[in-house]
Amino acid sequence: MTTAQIPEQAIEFFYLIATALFVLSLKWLSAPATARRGVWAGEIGMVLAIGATLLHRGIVDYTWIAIALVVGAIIGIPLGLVHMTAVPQRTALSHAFGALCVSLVGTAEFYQRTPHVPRFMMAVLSMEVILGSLTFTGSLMAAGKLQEVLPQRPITYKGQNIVNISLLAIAVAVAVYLVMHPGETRLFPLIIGIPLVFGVLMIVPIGGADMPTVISLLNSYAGLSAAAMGFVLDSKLLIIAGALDGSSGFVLSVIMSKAMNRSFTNVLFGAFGQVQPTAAGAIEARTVRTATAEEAAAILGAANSVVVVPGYGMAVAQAQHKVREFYDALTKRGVDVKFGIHPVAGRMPGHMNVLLAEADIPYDRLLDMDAINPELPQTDVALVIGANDVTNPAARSDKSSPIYGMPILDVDKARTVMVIKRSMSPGFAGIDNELYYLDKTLMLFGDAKTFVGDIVRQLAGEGLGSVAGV
Amino acid sequence: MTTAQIPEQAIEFFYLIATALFVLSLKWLSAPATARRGVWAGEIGMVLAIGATLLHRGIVDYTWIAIALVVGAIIGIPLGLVHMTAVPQRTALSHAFGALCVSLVGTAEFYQRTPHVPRFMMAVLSMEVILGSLTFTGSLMAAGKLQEVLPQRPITYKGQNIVNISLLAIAVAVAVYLVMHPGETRLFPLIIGIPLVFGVLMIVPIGGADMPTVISLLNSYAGLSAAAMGFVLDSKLLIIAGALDGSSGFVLSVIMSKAMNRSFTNVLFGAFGQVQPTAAGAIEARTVRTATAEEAAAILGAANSVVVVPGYGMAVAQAQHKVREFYDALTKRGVDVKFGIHPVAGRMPGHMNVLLAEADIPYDRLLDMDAINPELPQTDVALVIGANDVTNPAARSDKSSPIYGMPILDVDKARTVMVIKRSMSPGFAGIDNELYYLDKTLMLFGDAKTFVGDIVRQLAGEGLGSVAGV
Amino acid sequence: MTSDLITSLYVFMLAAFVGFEVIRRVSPLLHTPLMSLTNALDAIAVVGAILLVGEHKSNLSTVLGALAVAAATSNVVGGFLITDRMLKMFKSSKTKKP
Amino acid sequence: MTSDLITSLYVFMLAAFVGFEVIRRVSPLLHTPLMSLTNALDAIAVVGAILLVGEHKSNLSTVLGALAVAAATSNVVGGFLITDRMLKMFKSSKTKKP
Ligand SMILES: NC(=O)c1ccc[n+]([C@@H]2O[C@H](COP(=O)([O-])OP(=O)(O)OC[C@H]3O[C@@H](n4cnc5c(N)ncnc54)[C@H](OP(=O)(O)O)[C@@H]3O)[C@@H](O)[C@H]2O)c1
Ligand SMILES: NC(=O)c1ccc[n+]([C@@H]2O[C@H](COP(=O)([O-])OP(=O)(O)OC[C@H]3O[C@@H](n4cnc5c(N)ncnc54)[C@H](OP(=O)(O)O)[C@@H]3O)[C@@H](O)[C@H]2O)c1
Repeated sequence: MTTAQIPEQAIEFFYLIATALFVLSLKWLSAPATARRGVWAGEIGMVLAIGATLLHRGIVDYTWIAIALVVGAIIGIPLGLVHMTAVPQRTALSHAFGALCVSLVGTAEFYQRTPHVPRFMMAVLSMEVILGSLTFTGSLMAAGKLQEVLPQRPITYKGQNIVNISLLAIAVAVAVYLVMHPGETRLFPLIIGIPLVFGVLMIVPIGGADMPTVISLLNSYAGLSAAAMGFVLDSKLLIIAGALDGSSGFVLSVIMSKAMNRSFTNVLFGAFGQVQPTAAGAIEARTVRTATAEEAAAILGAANSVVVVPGYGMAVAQAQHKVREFYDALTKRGVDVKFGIHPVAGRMPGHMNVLLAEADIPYDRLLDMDAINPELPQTDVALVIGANDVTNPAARSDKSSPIYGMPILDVDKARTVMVIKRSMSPGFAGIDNELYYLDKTLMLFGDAKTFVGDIVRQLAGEGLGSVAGV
Repeated sequence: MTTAQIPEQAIEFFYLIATALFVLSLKWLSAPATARRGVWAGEIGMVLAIGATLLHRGIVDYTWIAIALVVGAIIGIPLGLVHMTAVPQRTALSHAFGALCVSLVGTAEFYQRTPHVPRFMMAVLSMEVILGSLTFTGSLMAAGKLQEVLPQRPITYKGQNIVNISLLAIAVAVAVYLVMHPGETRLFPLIIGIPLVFGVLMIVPIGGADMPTVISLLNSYAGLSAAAMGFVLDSKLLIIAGALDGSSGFVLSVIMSKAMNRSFTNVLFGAFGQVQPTAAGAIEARTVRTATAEEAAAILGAANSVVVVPGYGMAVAQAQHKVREFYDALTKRGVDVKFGIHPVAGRMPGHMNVLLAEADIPYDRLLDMDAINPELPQTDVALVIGANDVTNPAARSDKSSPIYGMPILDVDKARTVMVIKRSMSPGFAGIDNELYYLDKTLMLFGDAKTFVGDIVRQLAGEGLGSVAGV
Repeated sequence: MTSDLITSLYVFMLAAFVGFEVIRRVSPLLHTPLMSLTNALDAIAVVGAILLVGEHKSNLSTVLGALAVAAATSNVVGGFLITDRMLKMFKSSKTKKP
Repeated sequence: MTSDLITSLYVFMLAAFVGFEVIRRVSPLLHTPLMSLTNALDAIAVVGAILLVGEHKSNLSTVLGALAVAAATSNVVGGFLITDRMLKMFKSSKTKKP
C-alpha cells in the first residue's frame, strides 16, 4: 500500500498502457463518431501516467508538486473554457506552455548533470532547449497576433532572413561546442537566450492570415522538443507522445501549405507573408453587379440548393450564429443548404468547422473541398461569406497569378454567385478576383454579420408570401 | 576494412535502417502503383540486415553459414518460380520453413542457456517453440491439402476438438512448468513434439475450401513466433518484422472471416469446415433454363456491359487464360467487360486477382465487391464462372440459411445471369442456390475451361457477321 | 547508453510513422480538436517535471521543475477540456432533434 | 532485462499497430503479394540463425542453426522472387500496349 512497495516495473507498465491509450486516442479522433472516445482514452492514459509517476520512489517531497499541479489546473480551466473564436490564440498559448515546460526541464537537467554529459545526450539536450525556447516565444508572438494585442501586419526589413538564420546558426554552433565541452556551463544560457530572441524575430515578418501554418509548425516543434526530452530522460512514453505530436503538426502544416500551394520549404524557413499587395486600383473601374439584402433573399428563397462558402471574413466578423439562423430559415423552406469548407479557411486548421459546429450546424452539412466541388455545377446559388482567394478562378487558369495552382472552391460554376464582403479590396494574396466581374455574380457589400442578419430578416418577413408562391 | 573494425553500434544502426525499410515496404505495397518499390525496399533492407549480421564480431566461422545460405537459395529459387496456380501451396510451404527456422533457433537457444533462463525469457522461448512447431506441421498439412497430395475432405470424428484442445493445454502446462524450472531439459522435447502433433490434427478436420483462412492464420502464428524469437534475442528488428507479419496475417484472417460471415472465434479455434452438406436432392426437381455455348455467345456478343464473376471453380479448372481470351474477344467488339472479385474467391486471399493478372487482364478491370455491386443493376450480363455461394441471394434474404449475412455479389440484379458450372451440385456451404431458378438465369453446364473456350470459339466464328450487324 | 539510444530511435521512428499514418487520415472536420488533443497529450512532459520537483536535488531544479509542472498541467487540463467541448458541438443532422 | 523487456513491449506494440493500420488499407487486389512479402520479411529471423551458426558454441547449435539458415534463406529468396513476379503481372489498362 505504501509508496515503497510499488516496484519500478509496475510504473513502467502503467506507462506502457498509457502509451497504448495515447495511440488509440489519436486513432479514434480521426472520425467524428469515435472522436469523444479518443478524448477519454487520452484522459485515462494521462491519469494513469501521472498517477504512476507520483508513486515513484525517488520522490521525497510532494508539497511543491501538489502546489504546482493545483496552480496549473487553475490556469488550465479558464484556458479550456474560452470561446470558439479564441481557440487559435489559446492553442498558440498552449504550445508556448508546453515548450516552456520542456525548456525548463532541459535546463534543470543540464545543470544537474554537467560536466558529465555524454555527447549524444548533450546534443539531444541542446536540441530540446533550443526548440523549446524558440517555440516558447514564437508561440507567444503568434498568440499575441491572433489576439490582436500585437499588430497583425507583417513587419519586414531588408536582410531579415539573413539576420534570423544567422542567429539560429550561432545558437547551433554554441550547442555543438557544448556537445564537445559539456562543462562550459557559462555558455548554456546562450542556447536558451538566442532561441528566445529568434522565436520573436521569426514571427515578426509573418502576417495574421498566415498564422494557421505557423501554429501547425510550432505544434510540430513543440512535439519534437518533447521527444528530445524523452531521449534525455530515456522515457519511451515521452518519446512517443512527442513523436505523435511532432508528426501531427508536421502533417497539418503540409496539408496547409498544399492547400495554399506554397512550397513546404517556404513555410519551413519562415519566409512567408511576403507577398506584396499589388495595386488593384487600376482595374476597379470595371463594373460589378450589386444587390441588396432584399434582392438576395428573394433569389436564395427561391433556390433549390445553396452552397455557403465561409472564409476568413466570416470568422473575423464572428458571423457564425447569424449564418446558423440563415441555414435554419432556408432549410425550413425546403432549400438544400450545404457548406463548402476550404482547408485554409479560418484562423487555424479546421477552425471554420469548429465555428459552424459551435453554432449548431450539423457536421454532415460541412463538406470539404473535394466533396463539394463536384456538386457546385448543379448548385443554384453559391453564397461566399468573407472568403476571397479561395474562390479566385485565376488559381485555375491564370499562370501568372501568384496563387496559380492553389486548389480552390469552384463557386464560379454555380448558376448564381453571391459574395458578401465590405468592399472591393483584395484578400490575403492581394490580388483582384475575376469572380466578382462575372455576369452571374452579385456583390453584397457589407459586414458579414450585419448582412447575413439582414438576409435572415428578409427571409422571415417575406416568408409567408414566398411559401405561397412555391 | 576488417571485421573487427565494425563496431556493434554500426550494426545496430544498419538494423534500424533495415527496419525503416521494412515498414516502408509494407506501406508501399498497399497500392499497385507503388507496390514494386515496396519489394525493392524490402530487398534492400534484407541485404543490409544480413550484411550487417555477417560483420558481427562474434562470428568465428563462415563455412557453415555460407553453405546454409547457398542451400537455402537453391531451395528458394524454384519456390519463387512456381506457377500462379501453385502460389497458395507455396505460401503454406514458406510458412512452414519460417516456423521451422524459428523453432530450431529457439531449441538451440534453450540448450545453450539452460538452466539459467530467467522466467520471462523462458515463457517467451516456450511460446516461440510451441507456435513455431505447430505452425510448421500445420503449414505442411495445408500445403499438402492445397497440392492435393493429401485428401481435401475434412476428416472429423466425435470429440475431436476436445482432443486437440487438451493436447495444446498439455503443451502449455509443460511450458509453464519449464518457466518455473528451466533446468528440466528432459521436458523440453515435449513442447516441440506435442505442438508438432497438434499442428497436424488441427488441419485434419478442415476442408480444402477453408484453406485461405487457415493460411492467413498460420501466417499470423509464424509472425508471432518470430516476434517471440525477437524478444528472446533482444532484437528489435525481429520483433518488428514479426509483429508486422503477425498483424498482417491477423488482419487478413479477419477480412476473410468477415467476408464469409464466420465469427472470428470460430476461425481461431480451428473448429471450421464443419458445415454439414444438406441433401439438396429434393429440390432438384425444379427446372432451370440451360443454354449452349453458341446461344451464350450470341447474347454476350450483343451486350453492352458484362461483369464476370470468377470463383473457386475457375481457379480449380485453371480457366484464367481462356477467360483472358474471352475478355479480349468481347472487348474487341466494344463490350465493356469488368470482373467482380469476392474477397474469399480463390484458394488464398487475393488469389483470383493474381490469377487474372497472370493472364494479362489489366488490374483496373478487377473490381472488389464494394466497387462492383452498385454497377450490377446496370449490367447486361453477369457471367458467373465456377462461383456459387458468393452469388447466393439467400445470404441477403433468407434468415435460416447458413450463409445468411455473408456479403455477396449481387449478380441477380443484372439483366441476364449466366452460370458456368458442371452440375447442379452445391458449393462449399452445401446449400442450394435460388439464383439458378430465376427466369433471367441461364445455366451453362460444363467445365469452366472447356466452356469458356467454346464461347470464345463461337465469338470468333460468328465475329464477322455480328460486327456487320452492329 | 548506446543500446538505449538505438532503442529510443526505434521507438521514435515507429511512433512518428504511426503519427503520420493516423493523422493523415483525420477528417479535416476535426483538425482543430486534433491540435488541442495532441497538445494535451504532449503535456505528458509533466511526468518528467514531477520527478524533477519531487527528487529535490537542488533548489534550482525544484523551482524550474515546479514552473514546468504548472505549465504542463495547465495544458493537460485546458487541452482535454476544450477538446471535449469542441467535440460535443459536432452533431450530425441525424442524431440531432430539430 | 526488465527494462529491455518493457522496451521490447513498446516496440512490439507500436509495430503491431503500424501493421494493423497499414495492412487494413492494402487493396484486396494485392492480398496475395502482401502475404508473400510479409513472409519474406519475416524470414529476417535468418539473422538470429546466422549468429547461432557463426558463434559455433556447440555442435547442436551449429547444426540446428545451419538448418534454420537454409530454411529462412529459401523464404527470403523465394518470397521476394515470387512477389516481384506477381507484381510485374499487374498491369493497368493505361500503361499496357494492346
Ligand atoms: N486560413 C489559413 O489557414 C491560411 C493560412 C495562411 C494563408 N492563408 C491565406 O489566406 C487566404 C484565405 O482565403 P480566404 O478566401 O478565406 O480569405 P481572404 O482571401 O483573405 O479574403 C477574406 C475576405 O474577407 C473579407 N472580409 C474581411 N472582414 C470582413 C467582414 N467583417 N465582413 C465581410 N467580409 C470581410 C475581405 O474583404 P473586404 O475587406 O472587402 O471585406 C477579404 O477579401 C488565402 O490566400 C490563403 O492562402 C490562409
Ligand atoms: N476462398 C476462400 O477464401 C474461402 C475460405 C473459406 C471458405 N470459403 C468458402 O468457399 C465458398 C467460396 O465461394 P465460391 O462461390 O467461390 O465457391 P463455391 O461456393 O465453393 O462454389 C464453387 C462452384 O464451382 C463449381 N466448380 C467446381 N469445379 C468446377 C470446374 N472445373 N468447372 C466449372 N465449375 C466448377 C462447383 O459446382 P459444380 O460442382 O457444379 O461444377 C461449385 O458450385 C464460400 O462458401 C466461402 O465461404 C472460401
